[in-house]
Amino acid sequence: MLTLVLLILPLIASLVLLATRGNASRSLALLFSLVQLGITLYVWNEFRNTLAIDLPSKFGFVKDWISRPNISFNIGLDGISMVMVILTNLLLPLIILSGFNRTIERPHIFYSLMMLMQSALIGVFVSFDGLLYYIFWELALIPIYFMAFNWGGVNRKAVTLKFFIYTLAGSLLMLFGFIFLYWSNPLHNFNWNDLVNNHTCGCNQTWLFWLFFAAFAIKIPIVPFHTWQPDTYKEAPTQGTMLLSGIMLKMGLYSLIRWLLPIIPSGVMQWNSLAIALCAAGIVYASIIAIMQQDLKKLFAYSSIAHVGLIAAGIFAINVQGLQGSMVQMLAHGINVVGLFFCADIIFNRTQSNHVEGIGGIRLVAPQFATYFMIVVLASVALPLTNGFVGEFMLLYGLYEYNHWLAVTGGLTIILGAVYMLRMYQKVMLGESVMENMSFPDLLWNEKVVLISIAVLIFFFGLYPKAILELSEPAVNFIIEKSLIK
Amino acid sequence: MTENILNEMNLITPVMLIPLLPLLGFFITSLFGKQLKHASGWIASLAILVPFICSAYIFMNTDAATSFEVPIFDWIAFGKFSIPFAFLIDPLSILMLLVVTGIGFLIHIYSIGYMHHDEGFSRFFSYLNLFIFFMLLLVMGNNYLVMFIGWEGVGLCSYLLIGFWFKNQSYNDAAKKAFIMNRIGDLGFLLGMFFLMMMFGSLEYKTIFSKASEIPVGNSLIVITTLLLFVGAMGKSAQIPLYTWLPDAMAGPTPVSALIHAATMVTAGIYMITRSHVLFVLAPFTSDIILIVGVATALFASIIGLKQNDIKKVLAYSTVSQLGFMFAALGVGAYKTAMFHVLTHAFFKALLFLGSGSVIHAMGGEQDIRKMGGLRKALPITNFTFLIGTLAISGVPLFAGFFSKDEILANVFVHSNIFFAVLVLTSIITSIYMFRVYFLTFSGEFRGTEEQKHHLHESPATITIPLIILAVLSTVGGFLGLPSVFHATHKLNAYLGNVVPSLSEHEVSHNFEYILMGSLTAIVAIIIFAVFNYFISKKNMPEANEEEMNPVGRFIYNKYYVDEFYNAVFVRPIMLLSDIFLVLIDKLIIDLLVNAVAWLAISLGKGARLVQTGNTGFYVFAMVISMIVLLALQFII
Amino acid sequence: MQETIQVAQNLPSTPQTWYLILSTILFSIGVMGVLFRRNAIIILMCIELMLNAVNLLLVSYSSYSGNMEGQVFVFFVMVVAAAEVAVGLALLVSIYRNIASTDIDVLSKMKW
Amino acid sequence: MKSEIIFYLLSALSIISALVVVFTKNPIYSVLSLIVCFFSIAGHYVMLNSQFLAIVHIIVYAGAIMVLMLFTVMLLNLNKESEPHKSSLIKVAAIITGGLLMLTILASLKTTQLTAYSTPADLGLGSVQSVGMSLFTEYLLPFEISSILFMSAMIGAVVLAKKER
Repeated sequence: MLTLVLLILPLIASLVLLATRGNASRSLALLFSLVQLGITLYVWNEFRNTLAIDLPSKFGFVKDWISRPNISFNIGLDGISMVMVILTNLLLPLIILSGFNRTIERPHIFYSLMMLMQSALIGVFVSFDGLLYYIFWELALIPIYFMAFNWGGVNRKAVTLKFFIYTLAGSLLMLFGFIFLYWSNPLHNFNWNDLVNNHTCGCNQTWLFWLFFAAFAIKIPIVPFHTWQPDTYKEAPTQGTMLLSGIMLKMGLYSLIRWLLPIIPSGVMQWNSLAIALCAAGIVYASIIAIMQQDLKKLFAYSSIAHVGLIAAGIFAINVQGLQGSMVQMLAHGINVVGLFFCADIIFNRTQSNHVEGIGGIRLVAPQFATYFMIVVLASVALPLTNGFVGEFMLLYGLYEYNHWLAVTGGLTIILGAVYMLRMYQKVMLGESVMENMSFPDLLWNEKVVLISIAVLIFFFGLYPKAILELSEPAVNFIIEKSLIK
Repeated sequence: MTENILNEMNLITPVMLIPLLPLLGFFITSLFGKQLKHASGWIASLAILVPFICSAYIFMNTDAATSFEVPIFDWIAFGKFSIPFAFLIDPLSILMLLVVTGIGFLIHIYSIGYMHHDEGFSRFFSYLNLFIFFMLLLVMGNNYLVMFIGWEGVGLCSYLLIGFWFKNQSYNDAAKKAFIMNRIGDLGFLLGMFFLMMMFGSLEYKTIFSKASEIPVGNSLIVITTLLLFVGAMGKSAQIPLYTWLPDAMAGPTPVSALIHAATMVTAGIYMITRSHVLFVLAPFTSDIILIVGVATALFASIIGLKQNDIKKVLAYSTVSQLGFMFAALGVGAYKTAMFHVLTHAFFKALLFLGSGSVIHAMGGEQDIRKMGGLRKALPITNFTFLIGTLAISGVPLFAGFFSKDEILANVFVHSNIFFAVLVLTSIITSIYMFRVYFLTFSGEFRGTEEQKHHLHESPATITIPLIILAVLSTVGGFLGLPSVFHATHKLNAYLGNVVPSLSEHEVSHNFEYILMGSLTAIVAIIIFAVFNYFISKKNMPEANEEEMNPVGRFIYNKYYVDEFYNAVFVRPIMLLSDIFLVLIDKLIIDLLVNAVAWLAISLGKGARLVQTGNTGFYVFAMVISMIVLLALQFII
Repeated sequence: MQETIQVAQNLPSTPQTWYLILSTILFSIGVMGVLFRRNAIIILMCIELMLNAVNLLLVSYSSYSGNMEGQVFVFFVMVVAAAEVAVGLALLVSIYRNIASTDIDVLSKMKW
Repeated sequence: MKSEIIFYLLSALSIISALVVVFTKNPIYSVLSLIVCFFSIAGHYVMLNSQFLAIVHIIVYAGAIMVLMLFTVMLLNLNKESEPHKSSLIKVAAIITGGLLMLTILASLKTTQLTAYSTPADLGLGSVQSVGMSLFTEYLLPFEISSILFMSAMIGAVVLAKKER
């Protein structure tokens, strides 16, 4: 039932918000998201105190929905879902708060869409029925499309269309995959447990893998499926970008763990070396592009590609450290990337520019901002004691166990990451300002709250990754056990 | 036994205080820097003094056999791995604690005077405290990952402090370069840790070292592991090929150069290898590599030092060169000797840097030794202490550097004559450039502007007192490790004996020792005279600009063009690659493919559009024919 | 052709197959007319013809199976046909007013 | 036998008149022959014991629809001269297509399951009474809804045919 509450509350919020106007919308949205966060923390606590065997009865909620084809409304929580739900509900108040002190036209619709998005995202993370999951997966696309389309930048129309079609094409392949699984499953349903326990024959898994992989690879995105991303991140409104990069692309990574590894294990066994190679190449590729990027948001987009490439590679290594590392790193990356895009937004808000070469010297006038920006940058270059390090360390070790050379390739990210991040920080924040008469007021109250929260989260999860690791360990072990069965 | 345990229990509080106070100092000075103003300097110093006292207390209450762990909390646990956040206290870490907090405290005091007029006063001290915190983690950790936290953390502080004056983009470039070069080493370290985890299933020193005894000497995995760890050490301790960041790092304020880039951080690599000597002993091949790299670095860096005119640059290359000495010692298995040199080097190099800082302070920021001269009169204390430092680094008997360097030379001699010869040559070059600096700075006529001359003054007590203390230490520090020829106990070796047992340290004959000491002393004496004669009596000056140099001189002056080489081979290609990737692959190939799909859909639509003629008759025909076909289908199928 | 048994007097003894054939022929003639002619009114008439062919079939089935529903259905078809003709002719009149023609080939605006 | 002859006659009449509708060039003739066709179909209805439907058919089709058609033809002053012609190729194609359609439908109908009775059953189904009973009980709702359809068609026709503005 608790899971259902988590799923429904944002939906109610979304409807309620439609009735509000002006500043009330965002305050209400913040309130709702905080309530949701509170419930999440309560659930987290309950979850920790529940034995693994009691999880389905305590957090599961199953109801028959459609009899032919056999689709049930089957939601539940396991460790992996719990982490993703925490990520979603932790970030959303921050994302909403980051919009305070900014003018957003028609805020009631904007925030309503955001809440709808939250509901859909949680739906993706808690669904244990394949088609239900698919419905939420697609539902999540709709609000973000409208957000990008109506509140985006100059070039938004072409870019959002590209984004939409790109991701939709991927999902369609996944739908075919699900339909095939439905028929090959002797019980003829989409139930996750049944799909996990009734693998379709290896010959089919060979090509089924690619149907699912394509859908997830586009969403994550893994090079070479990534070209929608930098443009979309640049054109979407900042909060949309935060949602996209912070939470939505985690959908792809989460789905790799939930719907690819245990369901198509021999397909994964067959192709995962190729997938990892693709990810590892993508890490280096995206990092190198990021070095010369001139647009702040695009730079962060490419850095994000590199980071999630590492996460995906760690997942495909299919070992405890890789998967556990991916759990930590998904959370860490979500927090860090929201911080980065928020910093880019603060800069844009004051200078009307996101061009790396054209700013400079901000640290002179806004030392507080500079400090927080530095913390976020350090977290994203994986400095120890920040959240970025733990995940990256474990992922690289997972990758290393799979193949030493791939770990070296993936490890280049810690060098290249430092190169592009520090270059960016130096050009934007340090030195003398190149803009004339730049007025750059230091942080406003909401910005301060958001950045302090992010900094606290960065150090909390850097010092105490066990909070996440102990949540997901049993579920991860179960996935690995199922994935390695022939 | 019970007494011992009781003792350890009593020590836990000071052990906890040691890293905690600098961290607290960091928070206080960074959060309340504006309100505290100059008080933050004293608070920060206090935050180091107390840990120093704690370290001393621990030192007093333990003996050479001490080795205990202080667990703090469980940090990372996954699968069968569990990496705790815990401290290890044994003679090696106590020694490093004393060095870090002791010299750190002196440099904090010094900085109060040196940074007095800087607007970033509090910020400076907060960074310094943070640095000390990370450095303490580095030396106190009981496993490689905690060491790695400190390892990266000091790299961060180094970055922050090199780029302390962030308005100047060339300083920021230097900071960035230092961080990135360190990161290259860190990747090696990280991979080395992965090998350790795979081989031993743990990162704790205790487990690894006890299990390592089962591994045969020369095991290829151990060789790879130690090589990777050495790559990490290379980055941090500025060895060829990753040394170029250290001279550039002199962009930071001088106390930073003294603390980070001479006394503490750069010796982290030596500490790490000494700490893991159990592994390195198992990998003779790695040891040979370390020896070669160390000797080569020592020689090449000292030659560059001959031609530099920036007082801090000379000291920087001298640091690189001295680090090379230490690595040479590590390479021949003389780990304790390397630690001995770390200790004495920390004293005299910190002294030299602080002395140069005092000079720069007096000269109003001027760092070019060609524009100094005759400062002896204006800066008597600085002059005297700097002279002691110079004597110590040159290896004049009775000064600290003499004993440690002599020990290294003797150890290398046992191992290989050629490397011994090179190191002797290096040590001669060292004395040449050091006295060159000393004479050009303090002797002869003043060559600066009138304004500077008017401004010349001895530095305040906060600066001179640390200088005096360090001078004393540079003088007597060597007596900690008297060689056996003097029939005294080698106190340091005895102290470290339990952590780093003597493995391959062969004793050289006493006769050889006498010859070595005697001849080196004689050579140094000759050099002092020759350099004095050349620069002061004959008033020869270093060339004013590059054009006047001969080709060899120019080659050396430009540091063998290594920076340019790296730029051409690594930096530019990556930038080019970045553009190629973006423009060619991302925009052209991938987007072309994506657009090709879109184009296909559009052209299909264009084709299908032709069917839509608008002619009703045609539509009806189409409809009827389709009906016929549908009806006919049942006969076909 | 087999002689059928008469159930009641004065009732047609024609086999139902004939009605099938007849209505098919009528329907096809209607279709042919739609294809053949360009005058919209004639086409409308041909459509009526097709509807009647279907009606005939329905009535025949209704009669031969003794089921009421076919006839009711025919009744509703007539309703629809009447409405269709009324609206269709009104459309034609207004089109004629605009282009002075009822030629459907002239009305080819609905295309790309 | 008598009924067979009547069937043949009526069928011939309806087919011929239908063909005239299609092939005559004068729209007036088309209309008139369609009326003839409808009358013959009404005859078929009588043959099938559906007297009520036959009457309604005549009233609706011959009485209302065809008069409407005739009015329109006359109103628009359509005659043989103004009649548009298709090219002969299309005419041939139309005839062939129509023939093909007939063939395929007939072929499909060959497999149809015929009804239980081999002759039309006279159960009084076609009487006014039984149709009325059926319409006003079982099919009351559709019947009433059809009146709404009529009304909307009427309004639509008036709106469309009205002069603009």
